[in-house]
Order: sequence, then C-alpha cells, then structure tokens
Amino acid sequence: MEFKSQDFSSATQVLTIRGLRVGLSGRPNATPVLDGIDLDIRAGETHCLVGESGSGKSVTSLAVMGLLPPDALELQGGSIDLEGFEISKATPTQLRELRARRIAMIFQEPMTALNPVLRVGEQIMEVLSMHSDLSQSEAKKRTLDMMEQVHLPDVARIFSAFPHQLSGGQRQRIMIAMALILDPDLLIADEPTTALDVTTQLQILKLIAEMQERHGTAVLFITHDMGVVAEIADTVSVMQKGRIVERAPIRELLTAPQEPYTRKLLTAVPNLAPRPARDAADRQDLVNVRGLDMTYGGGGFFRKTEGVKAARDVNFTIAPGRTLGIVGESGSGKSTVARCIMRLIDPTAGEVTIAGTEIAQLSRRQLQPHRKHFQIVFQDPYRSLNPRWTVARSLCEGPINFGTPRAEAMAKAAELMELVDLPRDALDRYPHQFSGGQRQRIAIARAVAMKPDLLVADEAVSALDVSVQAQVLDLLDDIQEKFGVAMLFITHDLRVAAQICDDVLVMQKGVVVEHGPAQAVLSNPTDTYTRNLIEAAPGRHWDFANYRALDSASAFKGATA
Amino acid sequence: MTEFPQSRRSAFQVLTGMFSLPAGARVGIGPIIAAVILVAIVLASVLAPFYVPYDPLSMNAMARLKPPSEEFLLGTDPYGRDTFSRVMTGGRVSLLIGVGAAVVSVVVGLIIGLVAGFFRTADSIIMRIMDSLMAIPAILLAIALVALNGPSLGSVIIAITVPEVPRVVRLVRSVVLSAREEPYVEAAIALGSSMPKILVQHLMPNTFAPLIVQGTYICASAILIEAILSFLGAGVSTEIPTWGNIMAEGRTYFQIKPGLIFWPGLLLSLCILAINLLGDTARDLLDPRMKKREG
Amino acid sequence: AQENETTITAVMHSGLRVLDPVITTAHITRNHGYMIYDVLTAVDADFKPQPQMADWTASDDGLTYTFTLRDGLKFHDDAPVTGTDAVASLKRWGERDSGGQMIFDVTESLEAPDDKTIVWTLREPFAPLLDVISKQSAVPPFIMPARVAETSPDETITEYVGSGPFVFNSDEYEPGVSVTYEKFDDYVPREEPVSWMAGGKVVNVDRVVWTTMPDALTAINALSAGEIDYIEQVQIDLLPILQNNPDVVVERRDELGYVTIGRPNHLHPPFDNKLVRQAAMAALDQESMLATMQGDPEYYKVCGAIFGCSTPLGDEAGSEILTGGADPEKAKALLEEAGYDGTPVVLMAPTDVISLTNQPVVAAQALREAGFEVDMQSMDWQSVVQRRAQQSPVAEGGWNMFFTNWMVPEISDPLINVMVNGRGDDAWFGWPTDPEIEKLRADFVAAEDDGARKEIAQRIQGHVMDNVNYIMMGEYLIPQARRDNIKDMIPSPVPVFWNMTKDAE
Amino acid sequence: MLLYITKRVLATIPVMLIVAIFVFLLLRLTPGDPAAILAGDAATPAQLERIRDRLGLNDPLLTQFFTWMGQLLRGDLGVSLLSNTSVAGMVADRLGPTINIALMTIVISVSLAVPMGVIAAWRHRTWVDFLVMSFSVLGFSVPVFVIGYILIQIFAIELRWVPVQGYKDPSEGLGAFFSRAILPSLTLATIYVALIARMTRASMLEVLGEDYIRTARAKGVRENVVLFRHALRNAAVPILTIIGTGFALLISGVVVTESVFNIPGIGRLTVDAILARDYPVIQAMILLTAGIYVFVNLLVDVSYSFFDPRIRY
Ligand SMILES: Nc1ncnc2c1ncn2[C@@H]1O[C@H](COP(=O)(O)OP(=O)(O)OP(=O)(O)O)[C@@H](O)[C@H]1O
Ligand SMILES: Nc1ncnc2c1ncn2[C@@H]1O[C@H](COP(=O)(O)OP(=O)(O)OP(=O)(O)O)[C@@H](O)[C@H]1O
Ligand SMILES: [Mg+2]
Ligand SMILES: [Mg+2]
Repeated sequence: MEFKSQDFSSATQVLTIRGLRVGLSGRPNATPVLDGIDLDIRAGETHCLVGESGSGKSVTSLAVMGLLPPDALELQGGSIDLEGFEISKATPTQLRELRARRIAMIFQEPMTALNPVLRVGEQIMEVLSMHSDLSQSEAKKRTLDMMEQVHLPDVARIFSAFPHQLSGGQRQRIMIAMALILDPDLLIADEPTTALDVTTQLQILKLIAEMQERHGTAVLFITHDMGVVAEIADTVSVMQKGRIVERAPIRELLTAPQEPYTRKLLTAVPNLAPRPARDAADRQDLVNVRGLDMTYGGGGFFRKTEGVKAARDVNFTIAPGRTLGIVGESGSGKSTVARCIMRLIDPTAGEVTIAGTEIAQLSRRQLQPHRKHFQIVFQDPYRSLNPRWTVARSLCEGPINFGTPRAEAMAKAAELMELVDLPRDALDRYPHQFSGGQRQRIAIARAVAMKPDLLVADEAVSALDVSVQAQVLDLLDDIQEKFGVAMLFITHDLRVAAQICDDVLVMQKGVVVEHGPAQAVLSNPTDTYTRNLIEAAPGRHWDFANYRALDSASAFKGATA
Repeated sequence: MTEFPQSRRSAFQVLTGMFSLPAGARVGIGPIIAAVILVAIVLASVLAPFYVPYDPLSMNAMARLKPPSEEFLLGTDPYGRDTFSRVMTGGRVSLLIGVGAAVVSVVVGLIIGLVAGFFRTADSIIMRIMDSLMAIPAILLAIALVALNGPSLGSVIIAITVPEVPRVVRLVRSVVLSAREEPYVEAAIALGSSMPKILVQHLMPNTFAPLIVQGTYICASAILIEAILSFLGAGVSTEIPTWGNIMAEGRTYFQIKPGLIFWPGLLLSLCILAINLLGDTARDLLDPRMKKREG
Repeated sequence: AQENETTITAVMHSGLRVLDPVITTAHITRNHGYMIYDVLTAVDADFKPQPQMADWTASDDGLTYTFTLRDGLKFHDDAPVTGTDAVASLKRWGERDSGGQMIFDVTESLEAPDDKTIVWTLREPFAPLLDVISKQSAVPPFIMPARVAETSPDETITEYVGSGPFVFNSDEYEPGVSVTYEKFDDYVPREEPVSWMAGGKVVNVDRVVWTTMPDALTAINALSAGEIDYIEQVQIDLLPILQNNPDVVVERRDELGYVTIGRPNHLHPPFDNKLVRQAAMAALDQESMLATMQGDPEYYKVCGAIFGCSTPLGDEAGSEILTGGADPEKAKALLEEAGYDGTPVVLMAPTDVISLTNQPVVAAQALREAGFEVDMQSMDWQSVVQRRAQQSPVAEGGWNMFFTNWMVPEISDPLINVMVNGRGDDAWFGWPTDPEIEKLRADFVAAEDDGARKEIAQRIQGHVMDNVNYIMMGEYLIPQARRDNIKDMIPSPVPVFWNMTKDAE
Repeated sequence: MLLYITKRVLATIPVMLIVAIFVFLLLRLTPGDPAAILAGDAATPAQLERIRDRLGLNDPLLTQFFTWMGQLLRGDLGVSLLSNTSVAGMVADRLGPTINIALMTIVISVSLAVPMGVIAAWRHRTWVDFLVMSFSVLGFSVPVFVIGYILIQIFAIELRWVPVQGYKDPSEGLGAFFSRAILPSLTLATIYVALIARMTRASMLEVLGEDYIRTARAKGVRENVVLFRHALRNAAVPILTIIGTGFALLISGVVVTESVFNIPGIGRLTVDAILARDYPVIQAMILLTAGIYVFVNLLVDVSYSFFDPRIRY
C-alpha cells in the first residue's frame, strides 16, 4: 500500500501548540480535559488525530478555533500559535477576523452544522461578506465557483436550496466549500465523513486532497476510521485521556507502533477479509422472508401521493445459529427490512415466517404472544433505553410482559449482566451513567433476556470506536454460540460485515442487488454496485492488526485495485 | 405555552435537582430566595386566622378608610375592615384558587391528553372540542360561568380551569406524540408491552417536566384572572377576602388610599414572581443542554 | 363639529341602551326621554303640576280634563304636534305605567277633537290625575308622533323623533357607550322661568354628548384633566381627588336624593312571619349602612319616612327602631317569640352595581349579630333581577331578601311607591298579601284633599313599620361634579341640559 | 399551501359550530332575563311575559337555536334585544378601536420583547438576564388594571403628556390616535411582553446551543448577525406560537383595559352584553372573538413556513 511520504521539514510551521491545558470552567482542580497537548502542523501537511472516544480530539480543535463553550470549558494554560499569532490571548474581534480567513473548520455533523432556515448559497456567501469587500455579484460568482470546485452538481439550483433539500454528501460539501472559500492556512476537519457511506466518503477525501494541493493548506484531520488515516495522513497523533501518547509519520505508526494503546487500537481494526463461514446447519430455516414490499406514505386525503418505495421484493432465509448481514448505502432500505420483520411497521406486501408462524399479516393483538421469538438491538442504544428507567427495570420489562414473576426476572437480569460482562451493581444505574459501549451491551442483554430465536441488530456497532466495537462483536459471537440464535446484522461497515456474517445481502435503493455467502459476495462481487462499495473502502490494502500490507491474495479477490 | 424543551428527567429528579444541583448547572441564589419567599407567604396565609388582629369580615362603619396606625396596621377599607387581616387571610383563598386551578387543569388535561395521544380515533374529536374551548376567550367564559353558578370559589376555579385544560391537553398530546417516536417506545413494543402500559409507564413521565412549568404558569395566571374577575364584578364573593377582590374593591381608592391595592398587589406579585422563577428554574434545569452531555 | 360650537360632554351614571322611555323604567332612558321628548304637564320644585306642552281645565265633577296644546310645538321632523299624537302617546304610556293603568281603569274616553285639544273623560273621579301625568319618574308620559306611539307597548320603538329641546343624533349613537344630542333650533320654550321639570327649557349649547365610563376613577381623572365637562354621579369616596382642583365644582343639584330599601319575601319562611320581619328591622341600623355606603354624613340622611323625609307625604312616625341604631337584643327577643328555627336567610348580593354592593354585606353582618342565619349569595345584578321574580321556595331557586335603591320621587306617594302594593301575587317582588294596606291605598285615591291624603299616608307609614312590608334604610344624596365653566345648571332630580351655559375655558 | 389553507379553513367549521352550540347552551342556562332588563324595575309579571313572547324567548330552545343558526348562515347577526340596533352595526362600530389597540400592542410587544428575550438568552445567567426576566415576570404578576392606573397616574395626571382616557380613530388624526392609544397598548403589552420575552429566551437558549450557531461563529460572523440572522429565525416558530396562543390573553386584557381607558371596543361590548344578557350580542361577540382567535392562529401556522423552510404544507 502507498502511504504519503512527503517531507515537510522545509515547509513553514502553520500551527504550533505547546502545553495546551483545557479544564472545566470554574473548577481548576478537576481533572483537565486536555492535559499538556503539543502539536505542530506545517503548510501542506495532513495531520491526523486519532484516539478513543472522549479523549479530547474535538476539544483540541475547538480550542484552536477559540470556540470552547464558555460556560463549560476554559483554557487553563499553554499556547496556541498560528503563524506567529497567539490565539489563546486574542480578543473576540481578532478571533472573528482570524476565523474563515486563516483557520476554517469542517464540523463533524453536516446535518446539524448548517443553518436550516438559510439558503446554503447565502451561508457560503456570508463568509465573503464578512471578510472581504467583494460586491454582491462578485461574491456570488465566487461562491458558485467554489461550489463547482467541490463538485456539486447543478450549482445554480443548489445555491438557493435549503439544507434539508440536499443529501448528506452534498451538505458535507457545502461545509467544505464554506471552509475553503477564503483559502485558509489551516483547515480543521472533525470526523467529516463518519456519517457518510463509503462512496461519498471517498469523494470528500479526494476533494480535500485536491484543495490541499492547490492552496498548500495545512490540515488537521480528526477521525476514528483507521482506514481513512492510512489513506490520507502524513503524520498521526494518537490521543488518550487528554494527552497525546504517540506521534509519528504514518508509515512508521502503522508498521511499528510504539505505545500499547496504539497497538490496541490497531489490533482492534477488523479485517476486510471475510472470516470463513460456519457450517451450515441442517436445521430448518428459522426465518423465511418472501416478496417483502414496503412503501412509506402514499394515499392522502385530497390526492393520491406516490410514497417512498423503501423495500421491493426482498427474499431471504436464515437458519438457526447463522448470521445474515445486510449492507448497502445509507437510505437503501436496510432498517426498513428490519422493522418489517419486527413488525414495528406493517409491510405493504409479502410474507414473514418466523419459527413457523406467518407474522406479516397478524393483528397487533394476535402478534403479541409471538413477540418473544424475535428481538432487536437498535442502532442507537442510548435512545432505545428509557432514560428514566434503571437498567434492571429495562431488562425485566420483556420477561414480565410474558408472565415471568418479578423476582425471577430480576435474578435473570443479574445473570445477564454477567453474561455481557457488566458489574451486577450496574443494575441500579440509569442509562446515562454508562459509556456507549456499555449501553450497547445492555441493549443486547435486554434482547437476549427474551431468549429469542431471531436477533436483529441494526447498525449495532457503528457508533462505537474500534476497540469497543471489537468487544461488542465478540459478545454477539459468544451469545450466538451459546444460544444458537439466528441473527440479522445490519451495517454499512464492510469490515464489520466481513467479520461477523455467514451470508451477506447487498441493498441499493430498496432492492437486493446481491445475495450469497459472505466469502463470495465480499471477495468476488458480481454486481457493479457491490464492487464500487468495496473499492471505496479506505485502507483496504492494509492489515492493521498485523501492522503490514495485505498481499493481493488475501485482499478481496477480484477487487479491482 | 406549547413548546417546551423535552427532558429526560423525571419530575422527582427535577424537584430534587433544585436542591442538589447537577454539575455544570449553576442556579444561583435567585430561586432559593424565591422558594423562601413563597414558603413564607404560604405559611403566613395559611396561619392567618391564628394571628390576625381582627375578623377579616367584621365591619365598622365608623372606621372607614383609616390610614395605617397602631390600631390598624395597614389601615382599613371602605367597610371599615382591617386591611392587614384581610390581606393576610385573602392569601389563603388566592393561593387555593391558584393551586386548585393548576392541579385541576393539569390532572384533567393530562388524562384527556393521554387519551387523545393514544386513541387515534378519539384524537380528532377531542382536539376539535379542545380547539373550541380554547377559542372562547377565558375571561368571557369565566364571566358567563360565574353568572351561571354564582361567584363561588368552586365556579371561579372551574371558570379558570376550563380554558386552561385545552392548553394542557395540547401540551401532553404533543409530548406523547413525539415521545411515541422514541426508539425506546419501539423497544417496548418489541418487548411485547401493551399500549396502555407503554402510555403510562413510558410516555406519561415525559410530560411531568413540562407540566410543572405549565402548572406554575396556570397557578400564577389563575390568581391574576381571579383579580380581573373581581374587577369586573364576577369574582369570589366579598365575604371571602381574596387578593383579587381586595384589590378590585380598592381600585377606586387607588389615588386616595393606594395601600388597598399596594399590599395585596405586593404579596401577589411576590408570589407570582417566586412561582414563575421556580418554574423557570425547573425549565432551565430541564434543558438537556444544561446537563453535561454524558457518554 | 364646527368652530365655536359648544359641546357638553357628560358622563352619565349608566350607558344608554334602551331608547324607548315607555317600555323601561331605567333612569338613563328617562333622562334620554327628557332630552328629546316633551311632556304635557310637569311638576315644579314644589311638586305642583304645571303646564308644559299644554294648559288644562278640569270639570268641577272631576270627570273631564281638557288639555290645550300651546302654539309652535313641532316634532324634529318638522311635523306639528297634534292632539292625535298626544292621545296615542298617552294610551301607550297607560299600558306600561302603573299610575297610568289606574287612570285608564276609570277612563271613559280619551280623544282629540281637534289638532290642539285633548279631552280626557273619566267614569269616576281620579283626584291625583294631574300628579300622575306630571310625574317626572319613572315613566313620564312623553309625547311622540302618533305613528311611533302606535307601536305595541311590549315592543321597543324604532324611530326616535320627539318635540323636545334636543334632537337625537342616530349616526353617532353607540349603544351603551355614547349618545349625542343636538340643539333643536325650532323648539319654543315656555315663557315661565324654569323650575324642576317645568318652565322654559332654554338650550344654550349646541351639542350634548353623553358617555359612560365603566371606571369611576377614570371619569374623575378625565374631569380633572378637562376632558369632560360633567359627571352625573360621583362616588363620595372619590371627592377628595377633586377637592384640590380649582377648575372643578362639586355640588348637589338634587336635594331629594335616593332611598335605599330592603325587601323581604313575604311568601317563604322565615319572613312569612311578621315577628321575624320585625326582628330583621330591629337588627338593621340605618346609620351604619348609610355610613358604609356614603362615608361622608353630608351625603346621607337617616330617615324613617317611607315616602321620603322631604316630600309632602313624608312622615317618620314609628321608625325609631330603624333610625335609633341597631337593637340586636330586641331582635333576638322577637326571634325567640317567633320561634325562629335557624332557617337561613338567602340574601341576594349583586356584585356589579356599585350603589348596591354594600347593603347586603352590611345587612348580613347585622342580621347575624341578631341571631339570624344568613346565606349571602353573590351574583351579578341581572341574576338578582331574574331571581327576585321567582316565587318558588328558597330551596328551588327562590330568595328571602334583597336591597335596591329608588329615587325619592319614585316612592313619594302610595300610588307611585310599588312596595306598598299589597295585592299578593300582583304585588311587587316580595308579594305581600296585605288587604289592610290595599284598603288604605283605595282611601288615598278617594281622599278629597291634601290634608286627608296626608293623614292616610301617615296611617300607611305606621302600618308598614308594623307589618314590615319593606325596610326603609335611609336617604342618601349623590353629588355631581362639573368644570367651573359650566354655569347655570338648574337643580332637579333629573339631570337636564337646558338652561346651562358653557364658557370658553 | 393553498390546499393546506383550504383544509385549515374547512377545519374551523366544526370548531366554530361547537363554539356556537356551547355558547348558545351556556347562555340559555345562565340565569338572567333580557325582558326584565328591558322593562326595568317596576314591570309586572304579565308585562314581562308579553315582552318575552315578543323577543322570542319563550320559544323552545331548539327553535331558538335553529332560528339563530339560520340567521347566521344568511350572514345576519340579529338585533340587540335591548337597543334594537343591528348587532352587525354595533360590532362594526366597536371592532375598530379594539383591533387598532391590539395591533399596536402586538407591535409594541414584539419589538420590545423579542430583543429582550434575545439579549437575556445571549447573556444567559448574567445580571442582564436576571433583570430582563424579573422585569417581564413583574409585568406578568401585576393585574392589568393596576398597571393601567399607574400609567394614567404618571403619564396623564402627573406629566400630562397624554389624555387620561378615550379613543380617537386614526382617521381623526394620527396624533390624536396615538396619544390616546399609547397607554392602553402599553398596559396590555406588559403581559404580552412578559410572555413573548420568556418564550424568546427559552427558544433562543435552545437554538444557541445548536451546532450551526457554532458554525456561524467559526465563519467569523459578527455576534449581532449570529443572534438575529442565524439564531432568531430558527427560534421563531415557538415565539410565533406563543404570539398566537397568547392572543387569548390579549383578548382578556382588552376587556379590562377598555374599561380603565374608556375605549369603546368589543371587550366592553361583550362584558356589557353578558351583564345585560343581550343574547344576540353575546353570541355574535363570542363567535367573533373565537373566529379572530382561530384566524390569528391560522395566520401564525401559515407564517411558520416563512420562517422555517422545512415546514411546507
Ligand atoms: N461542553 C463540555 N462540557 C464538559 N465537558 C466536555 C464538554 N465537551 C467535551 N467535554 C469533555 O471533554 C472530553 C473530550 O471530549 P471530546 O469531544 O474532545 O472527545 P473526542 O475525542 O472528540 O471524542 P469523540 O471521538 O467521541 O468525538 C470528554 O471527556 C468530554 O466529556
Ligand atoms: N417513516 C418513513 N416515512 C417515509 N419514508 C421513510 C420512512 N422511514 C424511512 N423512509 C425512507 O425509506 C428509505 C429507506 O430507509 P431506511 O431507514 O430503511 O434506510 P437504511 O438503509 O436503514 O439507511 P441508513 O443506513 O441511513 O440507516 C429512505 O429513502 C428513507 O428516506
Ligand atoms: Mg469529537
Ligand atoms: Mg438505518
């Protein structure tokens, strides 16, 4: 695999951070959030910041922007020097001058970072009107230009569109256009692609690289996707608990990591190569889905509307003890299929047979007794747990509904906590008192408590950083082994799919485009869409866990390089 | 009074949260002073019969409109009744009206709102009726109702409650409708919980926090509406002193004897100030952004 | 409005809503009637009937009255006033007014033989006829065009044309808020000097605007600031605000004033028992009630005369129980004697009429002190009006007692004073069945001369004090206030706007 | 959009119908007898009975109701029982003052309250916030008539800047109108300001925590632009909502204010009519105010999409 290996020693130093300390406002004695950060970035360099969730990556970037939330966080020491200008001592007016012109930032969430009530064109133009004296028409021309440069289609239309009228990738590009329009010396990008599917991600990464080439911009890139790091970084800093634990050029870091934490992080990155499929059990298929169709909306009182065809003619079966993965771009209908199978929504047409019962057409009341046979782990574990309920209460809810006495259910809950490797006393705590990974495990425990025959996991690990993700995947594997449940696993992360699935189903625009054993589909895709998807996976030629490149044989076979 | 930040805390946490403040939320001394003032006024009103020097109803035609003196601490009203005794006693009824109206409208509104949020078929009928009740101006309805039943305490409370109920219903219903989309409700469905159980155990607690704020608002405005009703001659009978009817009776003496309006007005304002401040504090504390974002 | 026009802006005691002065007894409508209509005869300050639109002659047997209209009388629509108009007007009035009804009960015929003459023929003599048709309250017989007067007396008229000194401006009329009158240029006043409702009604201003101000304090402030010229009734307690203002004059133009009375319901316990009624009378005390209502002793008068203390028939005999202070002991004794069993007295207390809010409150306290159980029920005046007409038992929406006020001229003799009517169900609310008083009233009508009438009036006074048909609670006066550039307002129980002038300020 | 408006307008029909039935029943159950009021103190029962007959008050309730509905459908609001003048005419005379005062109140309230709320949210938990909030709460906790008296005392009596009372139509001169309308509007505005300022603050607090506000700051946008261009528009929907629902409060306040300042508006007309049991007037007035309320809130709902492009109908 090719890494970037440009030498920056002659380039000018753009950002110099020394001994940066950030702590909670008004509480100088509490453990600081950032504890002595040092960081250097030179012109044209891409510096990646990786590390566990909550280690202080975003806070670092906000400190550089001078945008720490004043009633929560404050600068407690150190210096931030931008080409000779000390940011930590700047007045609000100086900071305002600096922003956009000298430093620009792309925020993590393009969905929420754009003002929903202003046209996106205006939002870009605003930067110009604040910091330059271009006339209205010149500014507009410049803006349209910039929008062209970020490869937005149909710029005239998009200029006057509102954010909600654009796709996620388009919105992200608006953010980038906004950040780059004044040729800043420093660009900070905070997880700009996490929410996007790989194909869109690829476009955006290319775009930043192009810009960098043109303007010689220094880039601080924050991400937890090691694949992305491998593709774009010149140098990497690894953060843990408010400190930078290791800092090295990319090749060095990936081939010879020094710190134990770095090693742990890299080892946890799942391999893109599918694991061998388990033996297909002879047992009868547990789940049988035939001709599933789901159309949202439609109807309407005054006139018939079209409706969204979110799933069309989906067919598959799952045998006990096996895992079927559904992958595909965002909005392709993955969750829709899961929710239909769970009967959280009523499919428009088709059959869903689970453990011998046709459930697609049952009334809610008739369905009730069958609910315990199939359970779901939702994408967002935090919001799927009632924040007012203790963990114990959440865990007991299902069993009590099906007649288990409270005491017995409590005893069961305690056992389950052990199974998912959480302390028993955690039963009396509330969801907000757990970390994301722990909550995910609670959600899994809750589903397992029902002893289901089918477990549906909808993007159950996509929000977690790789080390936690690995834990959760192991847990699922264990459970499957212990109870022999069938599993439907939805994800957009091909690495995860490769590690956990026996069979894979690829969806695009509501239609199944490819379906087969994981080995076959991921290593030997026949459909163009699947192929594009796999090609776009960043860092797919590197075996992170073993600090070496994948030889072409063990990389996806058939994947065109 | 329709949009409230939705909270992830229980009412109990809110109440206790006022005393043990969550990290990052600095409440300041204001609400504490407010609580002290409110408790003081409530106690003073409730205990009034035990310490006021005169029967608040006892008239003395020879001692009309006397200025404050040692004999009459705050002077006397046009009937020669002791203003101090009346104002202190009046607090009981005013506060009763406030609390009564708040409790009744919140409870009734909560029940109707839950039903409306739950039964889709009943929803449109209930909401049409609620819209209609809401469209009838409160004061006019109150006058009409008071004319119907006579200005008793009960009818004043009912008159104030009827137009408030639809607002509570709307609030509860909107909370129920949006909370219904929460993944944990879907999770409960998946776990086989019945709809009534979900409604009561999962959805209802979400309404408590905004209802506290709404309740304090109703409480405050009920005391004021009673004053306005008295001004229009449709309030509680003058045999029962309330801050509202003391002020209404005293209104013509505004320039001659401002004390008749000033003292009950002062207590009323302090009370409403305190109630509102506490309600606002509850709302601020309920703002999800006030909490540290855990996880 | 043109330059140099003089406009008087007056705040009246109530809004004008009903424009038919015959259908209603409301004072504001009567006042309106005096603005735009004229009357055949009117009383002067000595309670004597005087010619106004017409002179009269009476036959010696007292059976025929002949009225002759004076010259120059004209309606606002330019039509001359004729005998036919007067006859139609009198007939309509006769259907509504109780005094009028009595006359028509004995009327043989009422005709207009020619344009100027009206002949009224009776079957039997009715001595007080002129007094009745000259009365200035509550329903004087205003003369309207015949076409208007032909409206059924149960329906309100819809055309407001009179022959009085002012013209009603229908464009600027806002019911309940304001009404505008303009000087009627063709009005020919009588030659005699003005005296009460009689004499020459000379108009010296161009426009009179009546408004109402629901808030008494606002009216006072508006007068102080010179935004209005005149307030018809000023609350006594607010007088201090005006006292320091040199531009404002506070005065009394009506020395007769008003009475306030309590009326027990004679149909139901406990007030169906005379002793209990007497106990209530003993328990109540005029002084403290009047003091609470008015505050300033200059504006009230303890008075036990049921026909008023300053009227020809007024006599205070037997009223010490009311005028001499409360006597709870005596009341208790009477209750004991009556065997009062604690039946609560339902006392209706209006909340929205300022002049009526105090009495029940004071009475409730006094009655309680004397051992009565009192259930004071607050309600708006309209509920009182509705409920006092209910004859049903108290438990079924009836009542025991209420208070109201009258102008003294409205109670000043046994024919006008509705409370001394003793005809049971046909009597006024409270419905006493009292043959004795009916006999006295018949005697009164039949009485030959003033001396005899006075004597009968005294007997009625004594009877009412014993039987407690109603409880006289005393007289009070209401001051008026004006800017001092308003001059020559004449004293009169009805506020009138002729004769007065307005200087530029 | 048009479809939405049509739908909403259609939806008001049942609402108004319920209001109509409700008001009708309420009135007929309320004690009071317009005939007795008409006839005054000294009328005999027989006379009252005849008047009641004439007024149609002795007809069966259902007949009365359908007569009234029939009239309504023909656009006829009936005739006042007391003054015998057409209700439509009375309403027309009285609507102007109330609407003008109400509009002025809304303008004053919004232009005071919104900046107050914005600044309080911006300077959250500082003395500015405390001051603004205390002031607005105070405005909320003093009865309207007291505020009216105080304003009259200061501005009309002590300073003599404006008349004590009264109303002049703008057509009689803007100066005359404003000098008389300003105090009542301010009086009414106190509650409204309190309400709107509180909602603005709450809504702004929410919005100021949003990511796009941080984005705007990251662009180096000036603070006032951040507040008024970026934040306020996003905070607009709940503020508009409160302006709409608070309108009910305004109507209540109008009743009192019109009394204190002697303004011949519909508030007083309604109260007077209720106290006099002038049924046709009360019915018309309550329907009218309910209609205005519904209309204002329809307006508010429609205006949402002006402020928030995500809301489309
Ligand atoms: N507004 C805040 N108030 C208090 N603490 C905060 C605030 N923002 C962040 N923190 C704390 O600072 C620490 C670092 O947070 P930061 O957002 O920088 O993490 P991160 O490395 O970006 O994590 P992630 O990968 O999950 O985005 C965390 O422990 C977090 O709890
Ligand atoms: N309740 C709904 N009403 C209307 N359309 C919906 C609804 N839910 C989803 N859709 C649409 O259905 C399509 C499929 O949505 P779905 O949530 O199944 O996608 P997904 O594959 O799970 O995507 P992601 O990876 O982003 O979660 C999308 O176009 C979405 O916009
Ligand atoms: Mg982060
Ligand atoms: Mg999904």
